[in-house]
Amino acid sequence: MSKTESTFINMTATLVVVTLVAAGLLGSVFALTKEPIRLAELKKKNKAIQIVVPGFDNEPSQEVKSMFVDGDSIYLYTARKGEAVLGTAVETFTNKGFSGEFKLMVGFAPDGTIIDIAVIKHSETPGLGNKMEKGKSDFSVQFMGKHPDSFKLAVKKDRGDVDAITASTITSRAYCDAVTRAYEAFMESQKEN
Amino acid sequence: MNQWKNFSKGLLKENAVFVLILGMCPTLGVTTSATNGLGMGLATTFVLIMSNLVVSLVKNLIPDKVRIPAFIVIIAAFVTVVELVMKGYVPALFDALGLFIPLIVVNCVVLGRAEAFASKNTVWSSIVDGAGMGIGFTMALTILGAVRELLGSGAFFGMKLISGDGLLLFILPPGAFLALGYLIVLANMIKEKTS
Amino acid sequence: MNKFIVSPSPHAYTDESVPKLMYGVIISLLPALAVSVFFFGIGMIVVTTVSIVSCILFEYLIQKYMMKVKPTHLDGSAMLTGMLLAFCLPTNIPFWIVMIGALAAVGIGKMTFGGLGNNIFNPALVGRVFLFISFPVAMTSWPEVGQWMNYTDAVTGATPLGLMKEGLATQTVAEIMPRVPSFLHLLMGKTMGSAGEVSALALLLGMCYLLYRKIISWHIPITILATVVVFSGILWLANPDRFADPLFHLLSGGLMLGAIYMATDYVTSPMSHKGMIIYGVGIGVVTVLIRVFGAYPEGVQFAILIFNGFTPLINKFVKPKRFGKEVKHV
Amino acid sequence: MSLKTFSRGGVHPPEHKLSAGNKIIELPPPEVAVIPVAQHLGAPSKVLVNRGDQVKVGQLIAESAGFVSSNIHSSVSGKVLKVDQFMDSSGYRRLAIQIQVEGDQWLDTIDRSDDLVRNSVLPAEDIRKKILEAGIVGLGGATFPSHVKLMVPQGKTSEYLLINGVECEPYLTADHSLMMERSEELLSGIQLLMKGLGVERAIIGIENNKPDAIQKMQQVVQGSSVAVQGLKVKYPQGGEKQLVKALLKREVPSGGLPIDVGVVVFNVGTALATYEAVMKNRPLIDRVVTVTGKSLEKPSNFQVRIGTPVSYLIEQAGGLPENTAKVINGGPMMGRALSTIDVPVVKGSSGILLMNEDEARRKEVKPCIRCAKCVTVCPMGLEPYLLMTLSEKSLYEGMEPEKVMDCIECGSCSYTCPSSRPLLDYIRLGKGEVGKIMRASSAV
Amino acid sequence: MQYILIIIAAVFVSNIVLNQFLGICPFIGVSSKVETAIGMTGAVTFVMVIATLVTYLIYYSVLVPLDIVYMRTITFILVIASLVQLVEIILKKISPPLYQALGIFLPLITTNCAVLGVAVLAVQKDFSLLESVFYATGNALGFGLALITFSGIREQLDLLNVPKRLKGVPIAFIVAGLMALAFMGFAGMV
Amino acid sequence: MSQIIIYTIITLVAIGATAAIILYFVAQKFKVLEDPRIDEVEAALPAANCGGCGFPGCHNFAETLVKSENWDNLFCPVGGNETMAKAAAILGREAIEQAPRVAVVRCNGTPEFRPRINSYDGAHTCAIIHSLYTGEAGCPFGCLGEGDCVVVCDFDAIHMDPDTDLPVVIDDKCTACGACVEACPRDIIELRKKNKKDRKIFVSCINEEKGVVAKKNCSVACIGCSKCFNVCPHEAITMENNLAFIDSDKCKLCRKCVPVCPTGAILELNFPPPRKKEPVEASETKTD
Ligand SMILES: Cc1cc2nc3c(=O)[nH]c(=O)nc-3n(C[C@H](O)[C@H](O)[C@H](O)COP(=O)(O)O)c2cc1C
Ligand SMILES: Cc1cc2nc3c(=O)[nH]c(=O)nc-3n(C[C@H](O)[C@H](O)[C@H](O)COP(=O)(O)O)c2cc1C
Ligand SMILES: Cc1cc2nc3c(=O)[nH]c(=O)nc-3n(C[C@H](O)[C@H](O)[C@H](O)COP(=O)(O)O)c2cc1C
Ligand SMILES: Cc1cc2nc3c(=O)[nH]c(=O)nc-3n(C[C@H](O)[C@H](O)[C@H](O)CO)c2cc1C
Ligand code: SF4
Ligand code: SF4
Ligand code: SF4
Ligand code: SF4
Ligand code: FES
Repeated sequence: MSKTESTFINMTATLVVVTLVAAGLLGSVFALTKEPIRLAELKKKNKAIQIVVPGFDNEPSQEVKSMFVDGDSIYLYTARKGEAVLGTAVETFTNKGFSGEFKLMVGFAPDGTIIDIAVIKHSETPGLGNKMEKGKSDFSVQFMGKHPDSFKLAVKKDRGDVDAITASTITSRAYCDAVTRAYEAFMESQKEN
Repeated sequence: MNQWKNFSKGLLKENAVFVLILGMCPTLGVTTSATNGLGMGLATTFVLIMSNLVVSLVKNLIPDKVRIPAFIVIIAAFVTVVELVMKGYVPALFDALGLFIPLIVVNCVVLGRAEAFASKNTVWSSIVDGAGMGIGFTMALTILGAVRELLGSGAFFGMKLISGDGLLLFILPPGAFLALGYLIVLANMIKEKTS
Repeated sequence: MNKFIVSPSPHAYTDESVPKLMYGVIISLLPALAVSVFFFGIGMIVVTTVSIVSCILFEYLIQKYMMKVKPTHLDGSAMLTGMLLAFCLPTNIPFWIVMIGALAAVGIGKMTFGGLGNNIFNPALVGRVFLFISFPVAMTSWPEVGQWMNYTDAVTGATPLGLMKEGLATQTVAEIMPRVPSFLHLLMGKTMGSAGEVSALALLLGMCYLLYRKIISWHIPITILATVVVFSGILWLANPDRFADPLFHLLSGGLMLGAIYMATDYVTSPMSHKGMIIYGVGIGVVTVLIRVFGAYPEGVQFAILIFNGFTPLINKFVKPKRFGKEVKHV
Repeated sequence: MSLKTFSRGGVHPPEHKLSAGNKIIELPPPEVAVIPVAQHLGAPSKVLVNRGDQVKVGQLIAESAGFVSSNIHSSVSGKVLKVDQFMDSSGYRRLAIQIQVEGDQWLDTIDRSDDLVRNSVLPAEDIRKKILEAGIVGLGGATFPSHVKLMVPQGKTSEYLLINGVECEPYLTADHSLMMERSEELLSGIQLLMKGLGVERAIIGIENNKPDAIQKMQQVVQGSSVAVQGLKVKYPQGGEKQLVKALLKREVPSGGLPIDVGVVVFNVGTALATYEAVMKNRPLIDRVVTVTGKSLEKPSNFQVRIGTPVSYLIEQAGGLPENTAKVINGGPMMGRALSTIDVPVVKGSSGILLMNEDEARRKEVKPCIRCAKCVTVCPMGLEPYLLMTLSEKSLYEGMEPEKVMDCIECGSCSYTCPSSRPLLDYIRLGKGEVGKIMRASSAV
Repeated sequence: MQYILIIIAAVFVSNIVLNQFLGICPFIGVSSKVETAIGMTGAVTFVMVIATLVTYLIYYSVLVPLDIVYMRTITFILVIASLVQLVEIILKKISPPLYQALGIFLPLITTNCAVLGVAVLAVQKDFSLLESVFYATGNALGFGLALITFSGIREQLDLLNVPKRLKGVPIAFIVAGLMALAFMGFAGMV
Repeated sequence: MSQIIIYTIITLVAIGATAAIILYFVAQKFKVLEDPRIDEVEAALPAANCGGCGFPGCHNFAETLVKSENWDNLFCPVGGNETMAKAAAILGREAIEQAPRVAVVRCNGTPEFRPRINSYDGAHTCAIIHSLYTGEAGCPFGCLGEGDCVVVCDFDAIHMDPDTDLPVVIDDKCTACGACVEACPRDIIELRKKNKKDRKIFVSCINEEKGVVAKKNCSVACIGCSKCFNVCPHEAITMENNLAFIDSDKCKLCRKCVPVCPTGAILELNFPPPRKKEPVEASETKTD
């Protein structure tokens, strides 16, 4: 087979054909993977919600409200079991972390008590800041079942009630900041209701 | 050509990472753990094999002057396929590898093999070459990942071997450079010994 | 017939030698060592001994068995590296961490580059930052002064700079100042911090000795200290609530140790006086920037390492003032 | 009087001026003299005598072979034994005239009396001619033909004559003793040089470790337009660029000569030789040489004939000590180690220094610790450590932009290096190679 | 202020090479001479800014409206590759001196993941157009800072006695590691 | 769904085609003339433009390949040897076949034959000594023994023999690159024809001084007596400046000259054991 010559027509045609085929292939793969991707993302979110407000049987990720605070969005997902509202999962953020922004999911019972908190995304230092993740230290446990009205959401150094992670006051502070923001958003939404 | 030789050269003698020093960004960027290194390596291997395959198939159809853009499109298409599939089926890995998945496109190893090898060799040789290079790359990434994980957090493929934290440095950027630097020395020594 | 020695000129040499210079620096560090032992007791002794011994040992082992060259472990440079490494560690740090630091200092920082004279970065600082990043908890819990017999079990507290960084998150400088040690204590060394950095006075004494023996020139230490004073002074004048005063910056943390002993390390600092001044100003500025705006309370170690990296460029572009202007030959 | 010095760099090695204050002793001629034809910078002279010829003291035996070259006169009387290759201090063989000394017969034209002759009436031109004829070259070490320096190139003007009485090399005292014992003649010589050069002002620079010489010269110059300036002791103040800087605060440009800043520098010995040549018709046939060394019995200042074997001088100073390991022609900083003492004194020999094994051996070379001491002491503002490395790695192209050609080879850098690095050895090599490259490129 | 912060963050705090691991191949490859490093920096700055600008526009004016953002990678690389070649051809013709200074580095940039990486990151971070431009500039400068400093160090290392086995690439990585270590000092500054 | 596929196709094709068309026309318009071989070589390169070769891009590497004489430090890590061979083929750089040569050290002044009269204590390079002194021994032509030649050899083919203080060439390793010839300040090393079994005969001395003088400094010096010149049947020997020289291209290895040399300055190496008395033990005999 002889090599195709580099004429203008050939070149353009080749490129067009190649892109055409590539695009066709991509389009089909996209079509095939679209659903799994959507599901995977949904699952991720639901999983996080599941942790912080366990026991729901609806699709909280469909019952979403968003709120624009401090230059970013907070999402509130309502979790129900049957008709009863189990609680609200609030996807919140802070940009005061040691390595910039991180995102938490905070579960509030209808009265505002913190059910549980999960970390969705962060880039804090492994071994230090990442101890805020569940299971890596007891840090997040101390928030469970506390009500922000009585449990001051600030580290002890700042005269709050939170025990900071050792040598990670910055992360701990940012964590409190995110939870506070979630709580405020939650209260805001309660007011609207 | 002897296919075994063709395949095995990528493992050590012409190892993309340790010897040719190509594709450094993913090598350093994703190897915080052995698992990530393995994942990235496999993704790259897939792209390598597929693009080598396709390029060697169409090599004579493509005029010389546009071969580079054409190859890039082919490679980019496979990268996007990997991206989509990963996102759909192994989202955790996708999150961990992040930006470095799309960047497979610009990994010199991939384009380099397409150009230097696949565009001049038969389909079968090209596949073997791609597999060899890819597996060599994967091996290197996995080793680097394992070393960093072991030193940095005392774990191996996610299994905690020692309690405590390890030398955090190795999980952080400086550790990546240092570990790779010393591993290259080691690889060179092994290469010298074997040859 | 006599068999004469022939050699090119010159035929006379100074008495100065590398070991003499190195041991000179070590002597100048003794006052600071004494002060630290006085305040930190046994911890200081253990950390310093372990550090010095490990540095010398690692240097010997690496040279003998890996590089296969004649070991030069006793020329004083390894001892000095060990001593300075110890001086910038907390005195309650477990000895095995000190050994890892010594390995990083000598192994990565020095021998990887080929040993004395070839390294780009200050070995002691490489060791220290290596530990700082690897063991942030151990490296940032400082023993309170006066616990002579306590080693790793010493009660810990915060350094003046730590208090400042911590406090500024919620308070003003005026509110924090009562909690930090008085300037007199900072001068004497009655404060928390790395082993050898606490007493500004002892370190200044050492500097005088180094200057007198002409081991170092004034250019680097004085420019760094002056830059820190000027820069922090400007910030302080602009907003005394947010920024601590220059004297506080001058006397606290590792500034003195860094400026006098670590930035002046021959191998890693510029060769010309002009270059030294640029280097000093740079270190001063980056130190204050990190202290004031960065995440870490102290920035000297990073500032020096960063400028170690710039040193080759400085050497390339900043030349000593040559004698005589260039003339065009016709 | 306030002391001056040059601003950049410099070192202060121990002075060891053992022979200071010792009177100049005039040595009788040797039995056999060997007079090389290349004793100066520039073209070797053309030999005028043949084997068997009879010569007198002061007779021209080799003539100048170009503009930058010099006449050579017989320093002894007797029979020419051989015109052949003789070993010089480097061990290489060079052309020289060997004379069997017979008696001490001088040319009649030479005025051998000690009378001081003042106030020459000769015009400048004749002074220069006499200097040329007498074969005077710089006695400060460089042996550059002096008549060339007196011809100010077109477009340049000379304002000052500087007389180099610094003698900054440790051990050497030849210039010192000249200033002490021949000060009147020296002044006369200086005035002749001023006239030959057409300048109104002259300054004698003397380092403060010779206070008696400063005082003596100050007395002598009273009432003349010659000034004396004391200088802080610092090596290499005697280097002409440093001297110009110290005395006049002028910097000779890179690659330039003192005349570029309106200055000409002469050594005191050269000034004295000028006096002898112009006023007494006596060519350059002898010079003062310091013979010194810690183990030497009698460190001395000798006035010796050119061509006298070094071994003869050492004999006169008490003989070669047992422990001699190195014999240096010149001072410890710039002198040349001799490979044998069977070589003659030449116009450029200012001293013979004997060293024992301990002093002579260099210390073990260690890696450069980048202490910048060599940079600090380099009087030319160079970076010796860098130049050495470049030379060591044969990166000669990189040395030219680093101004290696400005190096005056003073040795301050090697002297001061705590790692005992042979900085100047390599820099000199580099200078040679860069010189070759430059010549090759300018030839194209 | 916000723009300045973007630049400072990109240059020092999360330096593209030392912290984000992008553009390592040219960082190792063309860093043996300071002069080359300076030229490369110029070229990277030029291309990175233009590429980010163009890809940004394509992303928001074509891919987003058509809902085909998954095509990001393939369109970006196509655009960047063509752009680089275009710039190269034009530069070679209209300004040979500039081509000599910058142009020779251009082909290298096509496969430099820093350019693609920054283009992708700029859209990932939801920057505005102007912010993207500053972001690209900052990253280019950060690349330059790292590259030029590094080349200075490597030039010096050439004159020193690095052990034979470590010479060249290994020592380069170790130096890079130590530089990254030093640059960690800027953490948290922005 | 299919709508997305269509958009995809349209967008990509549009971008691709536009890019191609623009590039094509711009390329036409802004064409610059260059050595066409550069393009040819570039075509043979992998076009990865990775910088692995140390050059900014394949084009530059190609340009350097075309322009430079010496390829020692030029290598494309992506393409490897194959690519380099191809590039060489394009440029017609078939290695020029030459009679194989080998470096030979022409000095036999071991301390035994050439007494040391000084002890040198300066920087240890031959170049520096040569520029200032004759060296530790009196011969101004002899080997200085500091091994400048050893340092420059990239192939470890030459080393100093501590017993003789002379460099020894390992014939098998020597590539005749000439680096040592270049480095020796005294021009002692010569590249000579490589004979079978590495046999060689040469005058191991380059002293041009008169016989007496030369002999005084070194007992195995060539004294210029012309005995070898007279005995050589193949006119391989020339006499110049008191020195005999054997041209390796003319020498037929007959060995007639060896025994006639009164000082033993002519060495024969790697021959079967001699019938007569072995001449001077030579340093190079070790290379067997
Ligand atoms: C490599 C390294 C990573 C760090 N990462 C974090 C982190 O992720 N979160 C954090 O809050 N502090 C982090 N720090 C900051 C220090 O641990 C420091 O102690 C902190 O500034 C405040 O100290 P404190 O918590 O003891 O008051 C890090 C320090 C280092 C050296
Ligand atoms: C090539 C050359 C040309 C010189 N030309 C002159 C000259 O025209 N006028 C002058 O006063 N000196 C001239 N000199 C002499 C120098 O000024 C100086 O005396 C000589 O180089 C020795 O100085 P040193 O002992 O400090 O090295 C010349 C020297 C050299 C090497
Ligand atoms: C480092 C150095 C030191 C010198 N020291 C002296 C000195 O002490 N006395 C002196 O007369 N010339 C000294 N010279 C030579 C002078 O530079 C200069 O050549 C001389 O004074 C010119 O005078 P002349 O031509 O009469 O010799 C020295 C040169 C150098 C390079
Ligand atoms: C004035 C002076 C300061 C020094 N400072 C240090 C230092 O900060 N850290 C260190 O490891 N070595 C230091 N040294 C010792 C020595 O230079 C060091 O081990 C080299 O950097 C190793 O190549 C110093 C030496 C001197 C003379
Ligand atoms: S470099 Fe030259 S001028 Fe400078 S100190 Fe050394 S010898 Fe003297
Ligand atoms: S004095 Fe010696 S050790 Fe110091 S910088 Fe110069 S060469 Fe290096
Ligand atoms: S330098 Fe070259 S010619 Fe000389 S011995 Fe080595 S390989 Fe042979
Ligand atoms: S052969 Fe030449 S370069 Fe080699 S050691 Fe002898 S003199 Fe030196
Ligand atoms: S992989 Fe990033 S530049 Fe090569």
